[in-house]
Amino acid sequence: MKLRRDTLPALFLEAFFRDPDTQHMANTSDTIEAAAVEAGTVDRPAPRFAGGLFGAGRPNLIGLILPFAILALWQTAAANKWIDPVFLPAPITVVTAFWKMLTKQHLAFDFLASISIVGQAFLYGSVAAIILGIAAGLSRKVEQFFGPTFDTIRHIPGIAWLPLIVLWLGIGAPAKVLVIAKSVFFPVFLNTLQGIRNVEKNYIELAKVLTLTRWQLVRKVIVPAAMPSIMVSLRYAAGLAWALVVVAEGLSGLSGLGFLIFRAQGLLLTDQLLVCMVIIGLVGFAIDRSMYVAQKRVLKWKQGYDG
Amino acid sequence: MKLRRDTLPALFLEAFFRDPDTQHMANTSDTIEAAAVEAGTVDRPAPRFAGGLFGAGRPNLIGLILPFAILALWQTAAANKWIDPVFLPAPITVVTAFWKMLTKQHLAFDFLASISIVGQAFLYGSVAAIILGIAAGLSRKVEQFFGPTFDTIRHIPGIAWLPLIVLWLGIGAPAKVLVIAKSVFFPVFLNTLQGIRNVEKNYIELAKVLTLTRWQLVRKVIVPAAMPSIMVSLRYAAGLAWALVVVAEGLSGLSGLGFLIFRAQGLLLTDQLLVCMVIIGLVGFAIDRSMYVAQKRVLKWKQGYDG
Amino acid sequence: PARAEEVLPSINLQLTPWTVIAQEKGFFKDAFDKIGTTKVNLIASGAADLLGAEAAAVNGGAIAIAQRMIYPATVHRANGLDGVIIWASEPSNRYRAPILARADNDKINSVADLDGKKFGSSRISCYWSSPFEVTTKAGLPFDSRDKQGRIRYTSIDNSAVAITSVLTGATDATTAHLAAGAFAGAWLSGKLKVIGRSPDDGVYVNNAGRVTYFARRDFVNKYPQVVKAFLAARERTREWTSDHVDEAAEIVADKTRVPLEVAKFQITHAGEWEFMAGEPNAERARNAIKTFQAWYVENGDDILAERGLTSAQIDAFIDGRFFVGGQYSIYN
Amino acid sequence: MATPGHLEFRNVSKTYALPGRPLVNVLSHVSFDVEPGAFVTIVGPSGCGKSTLLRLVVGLDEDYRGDILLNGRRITGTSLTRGIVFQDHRLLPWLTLEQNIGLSLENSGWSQKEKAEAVAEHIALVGLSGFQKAYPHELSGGMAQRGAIARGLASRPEILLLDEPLGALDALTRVHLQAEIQRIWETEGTTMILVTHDVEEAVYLSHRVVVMSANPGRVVEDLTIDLPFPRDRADGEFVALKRRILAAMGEDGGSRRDAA
Amino acid sequence: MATPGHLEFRNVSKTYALPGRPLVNVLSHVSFDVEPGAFVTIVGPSGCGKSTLLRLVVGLDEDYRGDILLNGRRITGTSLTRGIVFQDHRLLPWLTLEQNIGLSLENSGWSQKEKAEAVAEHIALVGLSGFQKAYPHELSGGMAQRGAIARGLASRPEILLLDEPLGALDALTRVHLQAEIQRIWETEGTTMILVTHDVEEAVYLSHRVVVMSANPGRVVEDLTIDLPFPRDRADGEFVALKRRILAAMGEDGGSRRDAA
Ligand SMILES: Nc1ncnc2c1ncn2[C@@H]1O[C@H](COP(=O)(O)OP(=O)(O)OP(=O)(O)O)[C@@H](O)[C@H]1O
Ligand SMILES: Nc1ncnc2c1ncn2[C@@H]1O[C@H](COP(=O)(O)OP(=O)(O)OP(=O)(O)O)[C@@H](O)[C@H]1O
Ligand SMILES: [Mg+2]
Ligand SMILES: [Mg+2]
Repeated sequence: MKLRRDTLPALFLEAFFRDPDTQHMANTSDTIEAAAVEAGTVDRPAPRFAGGLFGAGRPNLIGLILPFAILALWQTAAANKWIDPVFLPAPITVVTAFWKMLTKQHLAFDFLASISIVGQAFLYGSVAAIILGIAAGLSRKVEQFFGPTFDTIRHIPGIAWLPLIVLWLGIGAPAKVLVIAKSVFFPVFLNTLQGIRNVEKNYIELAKVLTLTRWQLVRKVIVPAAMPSIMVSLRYAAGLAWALVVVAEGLSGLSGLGFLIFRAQGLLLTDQLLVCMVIIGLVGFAIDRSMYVAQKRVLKWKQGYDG
Repeated sequence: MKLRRDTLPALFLEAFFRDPDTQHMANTSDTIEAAAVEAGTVDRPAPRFAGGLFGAGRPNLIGLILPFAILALWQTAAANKWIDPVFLPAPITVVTAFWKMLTKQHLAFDFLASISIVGQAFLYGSVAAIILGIAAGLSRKVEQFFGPTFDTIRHIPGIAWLPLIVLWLGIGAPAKVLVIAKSVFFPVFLNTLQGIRNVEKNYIELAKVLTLTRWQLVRKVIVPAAMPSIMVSLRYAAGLAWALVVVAEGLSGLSGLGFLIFRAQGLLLTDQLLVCMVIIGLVGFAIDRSMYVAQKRVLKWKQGYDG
Repeated sequence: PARAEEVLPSINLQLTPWTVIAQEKGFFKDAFDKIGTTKVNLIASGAADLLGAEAAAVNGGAIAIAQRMIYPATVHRANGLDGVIIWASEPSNRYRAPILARADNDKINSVADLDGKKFGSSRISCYWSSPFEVTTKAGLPFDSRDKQGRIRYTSIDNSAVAITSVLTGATDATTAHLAAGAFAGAWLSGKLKVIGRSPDDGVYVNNAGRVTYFARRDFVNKYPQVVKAFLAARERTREWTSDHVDEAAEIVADKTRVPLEVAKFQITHAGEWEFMAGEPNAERARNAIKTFQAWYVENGDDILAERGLTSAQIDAFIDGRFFVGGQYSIYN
Repeated sequence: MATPGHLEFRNVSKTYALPGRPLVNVLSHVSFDVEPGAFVTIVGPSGCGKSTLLRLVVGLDEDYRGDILLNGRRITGTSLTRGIVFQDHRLLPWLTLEQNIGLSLENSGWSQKEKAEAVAEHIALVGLSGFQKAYPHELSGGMAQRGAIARGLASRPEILLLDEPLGALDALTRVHLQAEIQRIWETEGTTMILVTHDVEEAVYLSHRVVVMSANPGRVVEDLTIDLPFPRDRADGEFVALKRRILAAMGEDGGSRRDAA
Repeated sequence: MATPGHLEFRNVSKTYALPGRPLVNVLSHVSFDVEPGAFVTIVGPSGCGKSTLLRLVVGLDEDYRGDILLNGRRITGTSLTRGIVFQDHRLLPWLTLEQNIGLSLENSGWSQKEKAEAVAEHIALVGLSGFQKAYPHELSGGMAQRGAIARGLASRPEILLLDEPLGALDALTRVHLQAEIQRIWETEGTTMILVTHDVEEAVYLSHRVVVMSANPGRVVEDLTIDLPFPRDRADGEFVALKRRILAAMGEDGGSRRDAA
């Protein structure tokens, strides 16, 4: 959360190539490793991680098994024509399509269009959700006021709202942002609320005794304690936002990955479809890992169960 | 979780008409109220709830403000033709349409069709998610194995998978169930996993010292501790499943609320559209509150922050 | 004399207005029983149509023979779907895919009024190919992904959104098949008006606007008699329907769950396509594809330009066995 | 600095409902007074309601019968003038030791510099210098308890409630902190209410010892200790008072402290 | 019932890294032996590494230098033969007292009836009858600690580690539980390793007292107590031993216990 922007790509690389739970250690151990060798042992979360392939960390090789297995299966299926290429073109075809889309068909532009929509929607949706979630978490009154309505509305399919949304916001960017933001809102809201409900009463009592103001209570006690819960919903919601960009861009427009997906599906341009799917998947993954690393840093005090 | 089936409707009523956090007290206070009057005071979570309208509990009147306000606004907007009736028919029209659909157009049948799809999908999706979530929570290896792949796949829009799903499962019920179950899976999986990661290390150490087996660890320590987190995701996912029934039933078929919504949109039968929206919303709300009450009972040991 | 063929005991077909009539009136039974196909399942494929999923359904065998407009069918073939067209319709007409605006919008009364206005429709169907021709000929090309034209074209795939957009003013015009389930209601509500139609001598009416049925090549090769029976049943249904409109409308209303007036409209509207006559001549059908492909490529269709079919491919795509003079033709 | 107030317990009673054991009379008609600036110690067996009583004074629980009056007014809610050191340390796991102590000064109105000084001073006071940046899980049990004491002292409340603050400490550290608490009490004039299990500690530190008993939780003895400070633990009167308190707790005969 | 084993500490060292304070030598070359069936007490100032040492013995942490051998084999992992009562009570908040104690018997192999009996018996032993169905948050601090003791005793391990189990208890309860622990030690032959801050308790109960000191955590004195049981706290030799241990801890002069 407190990360400077320029550290994010680095974080991502770190996230991918290192075992998640050596992250924190890796930071401190650089400076103390030498001393530790002389002075005794250095405590590590678990000894099994000591001495990885890349020094302090170990690349997450296990995590690469499944993707490569899928890739291999895909390649084999395509090579042996288990699945008609019109539904599953070979990986190399997809790469070619990617290159062509990138160089000749403004793929980068579509990508930016989508990421701008997704980014805005995620931002608005999650900020609103966290603020309202905290408000509802702090006060039963607020929860009771919004609760039944929210719990009713969130079950109603987004698609059913489309005509009303078009009526109010037209079919431009605001409508798309709203469609996505609405979906981002609910998981974050619910997890924030529940995260707060789960803050130990003891800590709230302490805050009362120290006569913390509401705002101090939120900042110093409630948000840190609810953070694990909030972070997991943000990670999830980021994925949801991407998944919904297709619905939103299907709403209107001639650009964006969602449009490309719709078009590719309607016309059975499966290679392009797969290009879009892979891009969205990888970008989503990158976002996810960055958030994971951010979460690890924010929650470095957390003594949870490491598996 | 341990509720008998026949108590569910009762739970729902209780949930709606009582203030959530008087639930637990209400159960015990029946038996001890008399004694308490003589012997001294009885501890209640907060004195403000003492002496409600309906005896022990108080109806959640606050929660009714917003729905009624919306209803009033709707009626006014319709009466004054602020919005074209083609987009927003008056409430009474909707009620009439509801009655007609119920008596003449097999609405109950569509409802059952949808609820069967949603129920199955929710069951499969959430059971799979909880099992895999626990497995990944228990073992970093499992998490690392699935993690990157899941975190990539879940960002890819469900709609993009449709051709492949249809190819494998056709367009019948299994395809619909899969489309919904996939969406149910991820929030539950992530929350289960994170819920487990947040279990206090102290408790895990205790379990180790008592040499609990994996299964005992799961049943006695990890699941209870992660339960708040799992429950919130289940509540959320139940809503998601409803929201997706439209997508799934739009895929194919001539029955179900999803079909009705699609048809209503196409034929501009806005009154029927609203009937479906209201039904889905209310059913979703009912499910949600039942789960909430179940959660309160399961988590009666929990000393959380009550707002 | 037909070769000995494998018997197909049951067949899955799309649930459409004509198939429900054929099922209800026993036309399928009459046609299929003879060749041992005793069971016909009608499958409502809903939005799957739009999403290319019905191609997957055909490929996976969930649907044996599917209806598709000739333009997307061609692109599917170009992308490698191993199917053949076993039936194509006669040329379309000007009523099929008109340009629509809001009835009370007096600023827009003709195609010329669309200059600089917003037009929203699905990019992958007739809703694009028909107005594309009209406006291009009127000197008002659509915007495309690469360059700006004279009309702000935006793709709207969800039909409800396309209609809502026109009705609320988010867009100024759209194109739709009035007889399609998704639009009949809006049209019958009287809130829309027609401001332009495809020219009678145009590419759309004569070529690109045709309806086709396609199936997997191996399916067709294995069960040509089934295909023939299917086409025969269709022909019989068409004839019966034109003689019994009211009864047909009732069947359609009941089986496809639409209001009766909508069902009747879908049968009787001049722009309907369910009950069109077939194009008997395979060569004319092939020429239709060749002609519209050339025309669209020439006028800047980015998709066909890249993925066109060669002449030979087109020739093979239209399966002559089911047209006049063919071994399994119903026109003989 | 602090202007201490007069604290009165008037017939305070409280009941809890427990599953399978309908009602627990945790406090029954508890009445006693605490003079401004007094040092009162509460002793009594485990579970007799000592912590419950402190919770009422600090204002965390207003659901009881009877009255607790401060300067004649019933206590409502918490206040910076009433501090407490909980029986469990309750350091927030996401704050470092330093931040945890700083938290009690958030609303003190002091300048940043004053706050930082107060924090550093109290960390040193409890012997935790060098652990400023440690998180609670990196502290030992006794260290965490000392952290909690530092937090309680740092904000200089008028009334400070100490719920077994020295329980987890070794004798040396304990004696040191007893002396510090006494010094602060003398110099600042804070009213101190201490819960302890160590009767010697009670007699050594306080003006008054309130002895409670369980089932129901009630006051069974209220002793004034008139010995001058600093007290001599070997003094005859001291030992006699100790014995009397132990007797009140029902511990005479066979108790090891008695024998000492 | 239990077949006790021989426990050896060989040059055990352990270091923690702390932010802003690079390395803490928590344990430095700790070596001593514990005979089968012995009662060994560890005393030492807060933060000197006592709890850390117990964590190593129980097998929760294998990341240290040197060896801890049980019957000549290095300890790996936890085992039902080695039990511990943690310094914090660690009762699981979602289980009732009864269930919490029952948890330690899950893998005992006993019948349901035996388990139920053992649970009931140990609840009575620590004086919590009537609170079987109470959740931990409904117990007082001392009651929770007694619950933890009951859990530790119930499964009858061969080696039982007790980390300040009596810290939060009043003198009467404390004496009662000391007697119970001693009785169990005698009748079951359990090897007991007790951490306490109460030197008198150490001398009263144990065969051996190991005195530790901090910075780095190390053993500074290892005393055998040869007095016969039951011991007399007023006995001259008893008092002399107490004094010697306090001296080793650096507490002589000015200490109140010294003066007693
Ligand atoms: N997880 C940890 N990370 C870093 N340092 C730690 C950690 N756990 C303990 N320490 C440090 O180890 C030292 C010894 O702690 P330990 O808990 O063993 O002390 P102790 O002798 O039990 O003290 P007490 O009597 O106060 O309980 C302390 O200085 C503490 O700060
Ligand atoms: N939340 C609660 N619900 C029900 N009973 C409670 C609750 N809190 C405390 N009690 C009961 O109140 C009684 C007194 O508890 P309290 O914590 O005040 O004891 P204490 O005197 O501080 O004991 P200790 O010395 O062991 O800390 C106990 O019997 C306990 O079971
Ligand atoms: Mg207490
Ligand atoms: Mg310790």
